[in-house]
Amino acid sequence: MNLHPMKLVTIICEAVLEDRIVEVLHECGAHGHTAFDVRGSGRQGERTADLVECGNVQIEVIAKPAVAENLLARLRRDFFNDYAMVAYESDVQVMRPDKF
Amino acid sequence: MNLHPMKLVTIICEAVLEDRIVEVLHECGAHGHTAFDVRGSGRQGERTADLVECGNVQIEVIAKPAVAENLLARLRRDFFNDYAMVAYESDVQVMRPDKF
Amino acid sequence: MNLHPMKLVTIICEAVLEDRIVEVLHECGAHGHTAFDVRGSGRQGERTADLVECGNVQIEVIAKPAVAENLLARLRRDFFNDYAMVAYESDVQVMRPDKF
Amino acid sequence: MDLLTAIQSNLFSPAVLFFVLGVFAAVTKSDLKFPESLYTTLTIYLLTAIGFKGGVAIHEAGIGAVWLPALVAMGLGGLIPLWTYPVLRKLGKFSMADAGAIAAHYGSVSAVTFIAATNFLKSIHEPFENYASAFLAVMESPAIIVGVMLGKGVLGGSKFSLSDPGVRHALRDAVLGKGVLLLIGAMVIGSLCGKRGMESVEGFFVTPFQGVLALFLLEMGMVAGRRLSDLKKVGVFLLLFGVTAPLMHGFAGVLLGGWVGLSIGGATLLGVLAASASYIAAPAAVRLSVPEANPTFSLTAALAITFPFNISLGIPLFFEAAKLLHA
Amino acid sequence: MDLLTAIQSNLFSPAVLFFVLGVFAAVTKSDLKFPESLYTTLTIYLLTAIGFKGGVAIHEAGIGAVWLPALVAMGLGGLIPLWTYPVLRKLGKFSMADAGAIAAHYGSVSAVTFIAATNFLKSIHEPFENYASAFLAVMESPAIIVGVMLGKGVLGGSKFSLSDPGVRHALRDAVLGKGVLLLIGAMVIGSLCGKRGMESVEGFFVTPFQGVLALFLLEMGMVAGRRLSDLKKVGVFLLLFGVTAPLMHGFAGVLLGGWVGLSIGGATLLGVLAASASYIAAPAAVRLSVPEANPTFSLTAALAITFPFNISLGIPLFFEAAKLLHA
Amino acid sequence: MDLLTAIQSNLFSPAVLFFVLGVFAAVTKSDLKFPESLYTTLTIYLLTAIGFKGGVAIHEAGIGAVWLPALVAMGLGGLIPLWTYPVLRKLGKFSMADAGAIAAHYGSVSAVTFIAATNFLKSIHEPFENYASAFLAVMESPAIIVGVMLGKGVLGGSKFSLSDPGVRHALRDAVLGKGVLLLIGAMVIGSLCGKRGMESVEGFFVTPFQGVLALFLLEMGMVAGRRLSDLKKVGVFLLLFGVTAPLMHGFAGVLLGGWVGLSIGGATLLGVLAASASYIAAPAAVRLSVPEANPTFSLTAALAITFPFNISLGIPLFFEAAKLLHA
Ligand SMILES: Nc1ncnc2c1ncn2[C@@H]1O[C@H](COP(=O)(O)O)[C@@H](O)[C@H]1O
Ligand SMILES: Nc1ncnc2c1ncn2[C@@H]1O[C@H](COP(=O)(O)O)[C@@H](O)[C@H]1O
Ligand SMILES: Nc1ncnc2c1ncn2[C@@H]1O[C@H](COP(=O)(O)O)[C@@H](O)[C@H]1O
Ligand code: NA
Ligand code: NA
Ligand code: NA
Repeated sequence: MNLHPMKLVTIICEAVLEDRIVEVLHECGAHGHTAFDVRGSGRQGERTADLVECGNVQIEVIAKPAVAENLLARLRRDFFNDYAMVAYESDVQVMRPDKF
Repeated sequence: MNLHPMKLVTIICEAVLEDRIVEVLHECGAHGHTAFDVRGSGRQGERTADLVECGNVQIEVIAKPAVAENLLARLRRDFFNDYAMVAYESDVQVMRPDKF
Repeated sequence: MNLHPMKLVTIICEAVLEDRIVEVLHECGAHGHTAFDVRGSGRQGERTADLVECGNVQIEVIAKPAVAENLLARLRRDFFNDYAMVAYESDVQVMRPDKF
Repeated sequence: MDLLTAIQSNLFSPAVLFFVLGVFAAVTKSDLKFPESLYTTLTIYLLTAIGFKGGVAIHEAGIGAVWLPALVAMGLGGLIPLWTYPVLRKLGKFSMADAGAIAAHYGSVSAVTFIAATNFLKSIHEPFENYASAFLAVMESPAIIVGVMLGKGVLGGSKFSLSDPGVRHALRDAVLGKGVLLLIGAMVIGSLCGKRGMESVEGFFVTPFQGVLALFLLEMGMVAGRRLSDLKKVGVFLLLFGVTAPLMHGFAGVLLGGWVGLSIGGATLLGVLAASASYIAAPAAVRLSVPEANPTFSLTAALAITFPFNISLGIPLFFEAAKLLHA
Repeated sequence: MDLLTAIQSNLFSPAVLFFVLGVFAAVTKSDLKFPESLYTTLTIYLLTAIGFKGGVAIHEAGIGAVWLPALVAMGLGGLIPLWTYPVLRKLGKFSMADAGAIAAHYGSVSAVTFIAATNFLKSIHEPFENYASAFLAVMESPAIIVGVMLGKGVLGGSKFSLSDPGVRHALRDAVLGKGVLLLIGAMVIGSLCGKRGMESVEGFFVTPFQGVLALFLLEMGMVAGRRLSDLKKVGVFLLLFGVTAPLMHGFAGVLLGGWVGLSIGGATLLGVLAASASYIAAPAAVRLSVPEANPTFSLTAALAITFPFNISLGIPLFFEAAKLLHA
Repeated sequence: MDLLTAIQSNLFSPAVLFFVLGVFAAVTKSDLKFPESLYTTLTIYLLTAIGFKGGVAIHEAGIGAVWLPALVAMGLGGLIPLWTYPVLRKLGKFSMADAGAIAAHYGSVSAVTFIAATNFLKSIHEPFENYASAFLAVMESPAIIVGVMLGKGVLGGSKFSLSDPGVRHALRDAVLGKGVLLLIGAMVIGSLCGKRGMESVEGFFVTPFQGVLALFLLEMGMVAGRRLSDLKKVGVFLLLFGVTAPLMHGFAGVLLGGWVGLSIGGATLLGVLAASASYIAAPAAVRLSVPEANPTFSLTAALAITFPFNISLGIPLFFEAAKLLHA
C-alpha cells in the first residue's frame, strides 16, 4: 500500500476563536479541518468550559508540510500573544495525498 | 522503560458509519477503539453535525503495523468512494504491546 | 521556523479517574493538559459511556521527554493493574518549548 | 373558515414563525446553535409524547376502529415510491440510486410535520382521531424498504442482497430505528395505561407539548436554512418535485382518508403524512444501503423545500381539501 | 386493594412500562440512545425536585418530626453492609474487595427507586410523609463509607488509609458528591422557602415530575438492558442475592418504619430505600477507593437485578407488608 | 413593604437560594457539574420565553407605548461606557484595552438578572410593564460597540478598523449574536401572535418558567463560585467598582424610568438593567476584538461581584428607590 507523508497540525485554543482559525487555515492553503470541544489547563490557567464563552476547542488540520509551516507561522503572528493557545505539528501518513 | 512501536490509525467519517467501521476493524484484527463526535469540513463540504444524521465521528485505533495496513486497505476498498472520510496512520509507542 | 521536539502522551481511561490523573501529571512535571469524553472498546470490554459512571475520557499531555517517561511510569505503577486504561506516547513539534 | 383564513391562521402560529426565525438565523450566519443533544432530546420527547397520546386514544377507541385505516396508511406509504421512482428516473433523469433514495424519503413520513398539523387542527378547534399517530408509526418503514430496493436495482440487474453489511444495518435501522421504536413503544404503553396513566404524566407529555414544538421548529428552521445554499446544486426539476409531490400525495391521502371513513381532521392528517418527506429515518438508512446516492439531493428536497412547504401551506390546503370532500 | 391488584397497578404504570421499553430497545440493539447530557440533566432535575419538595414538607411538619426517623434510616443504611459483607464473603466466596464493594452498593440507596415508590403511592392515593426524601438524603453516604472500609480490609490487616489518594477522592465524592449535595441542598432551600416558594416553582418541580420520571426510566431500562449480557458472568449466587437482599432489607425497613411511627406510606418508603441499591454514588466512590473490586459484580447486581425487581415487584410488596403491619 | 422586608423576601426566594447552593458546590469542589449543553439549553429557553412574553405584551400595549422608553433605555446603555471608561482609566489605572472591555460589560445587560427581577416583582404582586423585555433586547449591543471602540483607542491614536477580522467577528456577534437574535426574534413572534398564540404555548413558556430560572441560577452559582478565587487577582478598586457601578447605574435607570413614565415595577426593571453587567454577549465580542484586554478583570467583576450583588441586594434596593420616587 502506498502511504504518503503529510503533516498534522493540532491547535488547542479558546472556543471563541474557532471561526477565525478556520478562516485562517483556508487562507494558508489547507483544504479541511476537524474540530471538537475539549477542556484543559495550561499557562493561562484552567479552562473549565463551564460558560460556553470560556470554552476550549481542539482543531486538527492535515496538510502538506509547506502549508503546515505557513499555518503555524500565521498562528504565531496573529494569536500567540493574546490568546490561550497551544499548537503543534506531527507526522502522519495518508493514502490520498491529493485530498490535502 | 520499554516502549514498543505501534501504529495509530485515525478515521474521520460520517457518523452513520460508526457501527460498520467498528465491525470492520475487529475483522481486521484490532482489539479496541476509541470514538468521539467531531465537526469539520473537507472535500465533501462542511459537516455541521446539526442533524445527528449529518454528524461526523473520529475513530482511533492502535494496532500492530500489519493490522493497520490491513485496516486502511479495507477502508479504501469499502468506503473511500462512497463516503466522506479521511483516514491516516501515525507512529506511537506503547508500554504493553500484547494489549493491541 | 524553529520547531522543537516534544512528547505527546495520550491516556484513555475510565472517566472516574480524570481528577486523579490530572493530579498525577502535575506531580510528574507537566504544565498543562487537554481532556474530552470518548466512548470505546478494549480488553476490559465496551465502554458505552451510558451511565456517566461508565464513561471514558481521553487526556492529552505535551511534555518534555523526561516528564513523559516519568508520567508513563507512574501510570503503569498506580493504575494499569486496576483500571481500564490505554496510554501511549508520540512525537510532536512545538514552537514555544518553554511552555511545556 | 375559508382557505385564506386557514393559511393565515397557520402562518401566524408560534410554530411556523419560530421556523422562520430559525431560517433567518441560519441565513444571517448568527452564532445561535442548538446543542446536538438538545435536538436529540426534543426528538425523543416529541415522538414519545405523540406516541403515548395516540396509545391512550387507541385504548379509548378500541383497536377495531384503528386497524383498517392504519393498514390503508401503511399501504399508501409503501406504494408512493413505486410511482415517484419512475418519474424521477424518466423526467428527472436521476440515476437509479438517486431516484430510489428520493422515493424512499417521500414515501416515508415526517413526525414533526404531523405534529404541526395536529397543533393546527387543535388551534382551530377541529376534532380529529387522536389515534392518528398510529398512521405515523406504520408509515415510516415500508417506503424506506421499497425505496432502498429500487435504488439497489431490484427492477433491473439487482445488487440488493441481505448479505451486504450496509443493507443489513439499514434494514435494522428502518425497522428497529429509534423513530419507530419510540412511537410504537410509547403507543403500546399508552394503550396499556389508558386514561389513568395519562393523568399522571399529562403535566409532562401534554402541558408543554405545543411550546416544545415551537422550540424544535426554531432548530429545524436553522437546519433547513443551512441547506438553502444547496438549492442551486439540486436543479429545477427537484425544486418543482419538492412542491408537486407533496401536493399530489397530500390530496391522495385526503381522498383515501375520506374513503376509509376518517373525520375531516383525520383525513387532513393522513394527507399531511402522505405529503411529508422523512428527514430522519430515511436519510440514515438510505445512506448506509445506497451509498452511491448523493444525499444532497434527497435531504435538500425533503428539508429545504417540502418541509417548509408543508408546514406553511400544505397543512391548511389539505384541511380545506378534506372539508370540501366531506361537504 | 390486595397484593395482586397492587402489583398490577404498579406494573401498568407509565414509569414501569417505559422501563420495559428501554430494556427492549437495548436487547434488540436499536439505535435509540439518550445523549449523555440528557441522562445527567434528568438526574439533576429529579434530585432537585424531590429534595425541594421534601424541604417544603419539613418546613410544614417541623424538624422535630423528622430527626428521629431520619436517624433511624441513616443507621439502617450504615448497618446493612455489616451483615451483607460476611454473607458475601462466606456464602458467596467473594474476595474482600468485591464483598465490600457490593455491600456498599446495597447499603446505599437509589433515588429513582424511591421516586418510583412515591409515584406508586400517589397513584393509589395512599398518603405518606412528604419529608421522607430526607431519609433518602441521609442514607446515601454512610453505607459507602462502611463498605469501602470493609473492602479495604479494616477488619483484617487493613489497607485503609486517608493518605491513599483514591480513598481521599472517594470520601469527598461520597460526602460532597452531587447526589447528596443536590438532595440536601434543595431540601434546605425548600425548608427555607416553604409553601410560598413552592407556589412559584410548582410548574417546574411538580407539574411535569411524573412524566420526567417515565422518560428517565426509559433510559434506565436501556442502561440495565445493556448489562443483561453480564448476568452470566455474575454467577448464580449474586442473582439470588440481588433478589433476596432487597426482600430482607425491605421488610426490615418497613418494620423499623412502623416502629418509629411512620404511616403506611412512610414505612413503605423506608422499606423501599433499604431494599434499593445505589448505582450512582456508590459505583464511582468504590471504583476510586477499592479498585481491586470488579465493578461488573456490583453494578450488574444493582442495575440489572435489584433495580428492576424493586420497581416492578418490590414496591407493591413492601406496601402490602406495611399495611399488614398497621392492621 | 419596607426595604428590609423586600430584601428578605428576595433572599429567601428559590432562585437566590439555588444560586447560593451553586456557589457552595463550587467552593467545596463538589463533583456536581451541569452539562455544557444544559447551560446552553436553559439560556435558549429563558431568552425565548422572556422575548415571547414581551412580544405578546407589545401586541397588547401597542408599539406606540413602547418606543420612547425603549429608546431611552438604549441610550442609557450606550452612554454608560462613556463615563465608566474614564473612571476606570483615571482612578482604576487600567490600560485602555481593559478599561474599554470593562465599560462594555457594564453598559451591556444581563438577561438573567432582569428575569430574576421580574420574578421578584411577581412574587410581591407588584405590576410592571410586560413589554419591558424590549428594553433588555435593545440594551445589549450599543454598549458593546461603544466599549470596543474605546478599548481599541478611538479616543487617541485608534487601532479601531473594520478590516480587523477580530473586530468584524465581534460586531457580527454583538448585533446578530444569539442573545439579541432570540430576544428580538421571539419578541417579534410574540407581537405577531398575540394572546391567541400565547394560549397554545403557555404550558411551556410560562408554567415552568420560574422553576427553570431557579435551576439556571444553581448553575450560575457554580460558574460564579469558580471565579471567587480570581477575586484577589482583580484588586480592591475593581471590587469596589463592582458594587458602586451597579448602584449608580441602577439609581440612574430608576430615575430615567420614572421620568419617561414607567410604573414602579417598570422603573425598577430599567434600574436593574442599567445596573446589570453582561457576561454572555460582551465577553465573547470583547475577547475577539480587544484581545489585549485581560478577560479575568471584566468577567470576574461582572460574574463574581456585580451579578450576586444585583440578584441579592440590588433588585430590592432599586424597587424601594422606584417606590420612593413615585411617592
Ligand atoms: N502541556 C499541555 N498538554 C496538553 N494540552 C495543553 C498543554 N498546555 C496547554 N494545553 C491546552 O491548551 C490550552 C491553552 O493553553 P495555555 O495557552 O497554556 O493556557 C489549555 O486550556 C489546554 O487545553
Ligand atoms: N485536511 C483535513 N484535515 C483534518 N480533517 C479533515 C481534512 N479533510 C477532511 N477532514 C475531516 O474528514 C471529514 C470528511 O472529509 P471529506 O471526505 O474530505 O469531506 C471532514 O468532515 C473533516 O472532519
Ligand atoms: N486498540 C485500541 N485502540 C484505541 N483505543 C483503545 C484500544 N484499546 C483500548 N482502547 C481505549 O482504551 C479504553 C480502555 O481500554 P482497555 O483497558 O483495553 O479496556 C477503551 O475503552 C478504549 O476507549
Ligand atoms: Na410521505
Ligand atoms: Na439500600
Ligand atoms: Na448595564
